[in-house]
Amino acid sequence: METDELLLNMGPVHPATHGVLRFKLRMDGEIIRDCEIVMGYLHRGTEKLGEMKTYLQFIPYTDRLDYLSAMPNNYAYVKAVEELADIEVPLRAEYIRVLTLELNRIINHLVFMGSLILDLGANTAIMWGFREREKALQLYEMLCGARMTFSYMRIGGVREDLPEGFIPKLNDFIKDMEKRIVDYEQLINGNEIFLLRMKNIGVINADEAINYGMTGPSLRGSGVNYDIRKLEPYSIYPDIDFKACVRKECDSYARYLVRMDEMKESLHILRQVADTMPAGDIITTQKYGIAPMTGAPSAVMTYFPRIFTPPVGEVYTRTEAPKGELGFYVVSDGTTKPYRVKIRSPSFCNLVALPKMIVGLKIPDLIAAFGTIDIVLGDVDR
Amino acid sequence: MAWISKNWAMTGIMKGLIVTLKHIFHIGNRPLVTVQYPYEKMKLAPRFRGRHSVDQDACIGCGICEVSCPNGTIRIVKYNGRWFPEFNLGMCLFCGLCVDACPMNAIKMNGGYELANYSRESLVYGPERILFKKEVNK
Amino acid sequence: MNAAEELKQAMPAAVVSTGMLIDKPLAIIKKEEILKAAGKVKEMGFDNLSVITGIDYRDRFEVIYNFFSYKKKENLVLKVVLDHEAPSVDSVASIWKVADWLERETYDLVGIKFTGHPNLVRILLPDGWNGHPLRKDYDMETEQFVTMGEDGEDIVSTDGSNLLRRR
Amino acid sequence: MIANAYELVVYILSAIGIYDPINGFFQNYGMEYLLRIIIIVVEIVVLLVFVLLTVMFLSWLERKMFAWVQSRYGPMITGPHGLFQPIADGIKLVGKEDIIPAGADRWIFTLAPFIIFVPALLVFIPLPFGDSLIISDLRIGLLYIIAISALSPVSILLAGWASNNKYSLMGAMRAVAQDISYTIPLALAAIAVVLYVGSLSTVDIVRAQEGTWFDIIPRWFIFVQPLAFILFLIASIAEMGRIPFDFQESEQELVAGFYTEYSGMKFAMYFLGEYAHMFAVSGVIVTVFLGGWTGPVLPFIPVQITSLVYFIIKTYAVIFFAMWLRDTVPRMRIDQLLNLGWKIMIPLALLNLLVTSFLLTAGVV
Repeated sequence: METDELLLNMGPVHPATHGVLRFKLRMDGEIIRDCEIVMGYLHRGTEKLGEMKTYLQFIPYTDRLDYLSAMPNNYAYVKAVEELADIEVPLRAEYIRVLTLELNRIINHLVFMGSLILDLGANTAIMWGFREREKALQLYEMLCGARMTFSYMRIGGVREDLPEGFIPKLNDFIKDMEKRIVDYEQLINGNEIFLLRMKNIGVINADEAINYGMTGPSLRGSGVNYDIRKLEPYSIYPDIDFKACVRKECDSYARYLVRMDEMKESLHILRQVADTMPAGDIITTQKYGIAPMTGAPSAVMTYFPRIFTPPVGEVYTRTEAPKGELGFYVVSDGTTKPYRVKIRSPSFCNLVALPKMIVGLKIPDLIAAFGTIDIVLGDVDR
Repeated sequence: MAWISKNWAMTGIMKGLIVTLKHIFHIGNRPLVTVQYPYEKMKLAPRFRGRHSVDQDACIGCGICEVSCPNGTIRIVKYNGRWFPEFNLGMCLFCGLCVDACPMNAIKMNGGYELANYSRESLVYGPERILFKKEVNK
Repeated sequence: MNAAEELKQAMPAAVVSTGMLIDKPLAIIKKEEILKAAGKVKEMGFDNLSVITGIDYRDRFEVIYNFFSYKKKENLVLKVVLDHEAPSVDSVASIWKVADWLERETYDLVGIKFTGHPNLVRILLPDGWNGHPLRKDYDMETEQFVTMGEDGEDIVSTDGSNLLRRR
Repeated sequence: MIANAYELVVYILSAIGIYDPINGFFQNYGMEYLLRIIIIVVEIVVLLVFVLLTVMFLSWLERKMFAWVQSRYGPMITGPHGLFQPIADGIKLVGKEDIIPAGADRWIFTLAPFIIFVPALLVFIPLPFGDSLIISDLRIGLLYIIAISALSPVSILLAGWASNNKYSLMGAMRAVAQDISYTIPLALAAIAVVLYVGSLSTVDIVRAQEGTWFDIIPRWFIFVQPLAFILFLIASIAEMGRIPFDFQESEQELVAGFYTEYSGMKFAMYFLGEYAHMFAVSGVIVTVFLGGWTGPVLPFIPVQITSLVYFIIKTYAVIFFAMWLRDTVPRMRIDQLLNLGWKIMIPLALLNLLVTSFLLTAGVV
């Protein structure tokens, strides 16, 4: 009997593609023979915008890259500029930064968990994830006034100091979250159907994963003991006790478990940071005339010079964003605007490995493997 | 048989069923958390970055906010013989850079978040809609 | 001795000069030798190609490769300088799979040709887009309209005539 | 002895003394069959109204339970606790534009949603809602139920084929594969009970479950045939097409499966059909394994009313379980589902059948 390959177009509008991504699948019945990824539907030219805006004005645009974890994006960009201009950041500002970064890691992984389980067909976990996320977002709302697009980091520090009653509320959140993680694990981890769907699906071994440019939790799920926070410690991470969560199984389930472990690890970091929060400035006073505006009637205490010109040079910094290695390559030509901003987004590079993972599997496996890579289309298309 | 016992012991599903049952009957601090939005609203944090408002007495119309805005949201217009900013909220990123940049601390962002409207023109908030007068403590 | 100098010792013909990029060793490579140098870099243990950046300096193009080694925990930056007229450089996609997409992206946005790349087509922008946006001489004034054709291909026009308009 | 609902109506009419005059009136014109037809039509209308109300209530209950599990309120605005939400939804769906895709086979596309409602309703005919509350006590009732519920994939296949959409077709093919693999264990599990009872009639099956052991344990077949019950339950949930076995829709993979292209009233028909089928299948589970209408007999209340209440309580318990399961587990993969059906459930059902028939022949039970 003569058979024909089925060309199936998954996306750009499809419930499981987390946005506007398109898979061109060549299928043999339900088995995927070849997968081509078409993207760019959300391309907004962020890198070109970076050349048009001043260093400070670009911060709100970094929020819109990976809109689920805006704070690490803010931080990665700000860190690149600080390294370029050699700015010292006060200790309290670094503590607040790490606090917000780790809180954002929890938020990101909650959404990851929810959307992964939703993609597998169980509808409960996503609402539980969003329930806890809402509490974290309220913390952010208290801190910086926005719930998703924070633009809270400033070059040399942070925008505002911790509000009154923030630390007790954070402690409540940590306590609550610990109980909820137990709920998630009871619902998901041992569930036989979940294991059937996740184990030995989307296997990629360590060497291949590195070669395909995977980073972050997806790579740690393949057994590479690596974490930029450990390897190239930045901010106050050297002083904090935490471990990189690694799993050796290389499959979708391992990638899921790594993220669940990371949530617990982030809670651990949050507790340490909240306990040892030092007093001091929240934005640097040393260079470029950056000074806190004393006696200002407004709650907004920071003041940044309108003309900020870092020296000529170029820098590449990498940070450990929730989705993987987030790097900013910033080139300065000595004017108020960056000459070139290159964003190395984790989602884009993790997605390279997807066709390798799923060839020979079925559509449901594509969705399971795709869910565990954890991408955001704003980050892929930039 | 080993495969069956390994994969179909159903213990994991039982655990999940118990957790969901606890949620159905709200056992052990698992309350309903959503609010009936249009009828019931959540309390906003005091720092919430919503619609702008400009202190009528403090604003000097210097235009620094216009320069600092990354998206070209702000335009300085003449109103009642003085210069005030006009916000095109359709383009606003709600980043708060104008608030930071204002030398007189005249711009505030708080409150209003229900900004949906039927036309793009009505999203342009001129001085007549954003000015407020600060109450002076006697 | 850092990795860049090691590379210079191993391949003196390929490396033009070495230096530092803030805290990362930097080696400027001759454009013809990049594939060989990349192979050597891979042998030296730099298994992760972090990012490929293309920069338009108006008189020249630079392509910058950031490497990281999971074994030695070291960074290395390679830089290739290309002339502005017809920028092209050998592809390293045969060594690092991730370079496939990174080079496509650089081609798409900066317009640098990677010879030997298996599938060098636009990745973020639609096929048929005019110009490469991250070049400094990119025409920012002309608006380009994209619609989807009968078979799902992208149709780009500058006058918007292919847009579906209802009267 | 009242056998079915028709006789029950006749009995009630006679008891209040109006049956004979009416019957005489029709006999004068030589049309006694007309009265029979009228009574049956009334029965069917009552059944239809009951099913529609049940479907509405079920869709409300499903949403409510879903919401409670997820720490939400669910529908709250229309009516007390959103009880009239299904009516609002129905009005909305009827008011929507009815879209027929350009490449679709118009006739089949229009016909398919109506076909799905037919088997879901036909299943109710031999389903005993209570003592003598049955439309018709067929002697092959159980076989009839299994045969009729196997018709629903025909409609799904028609819908999937006529939509001229790859996702719809894949959903339809999955539904057919699933139904074929799961009707067999369903039937085999039911045959074990039939062997035990010696009759295919649903009423006989329920009657065989009356009484108790040691005055405490009801003589339900779930205790006699636990393995058959589990197989029947899993196969029924697969037949209902609900999570973890909802491959015909599988929203995250196939967008909406076979009804991707449907909108408006036709979509609502699938919705109604799904819930009616769910109620019917739960009723069958209750009838075959959970003792049907049987329960403690209360004084002063007619047995018809108590039995109806018992039946509905038990059916809702099964539906509750199905909804509860839906809130908890993810979807399986289609090949895993077929593996489960062919490699585990059918051999187990055959084994169960073998042991049962051996025990029955040996006279142990």
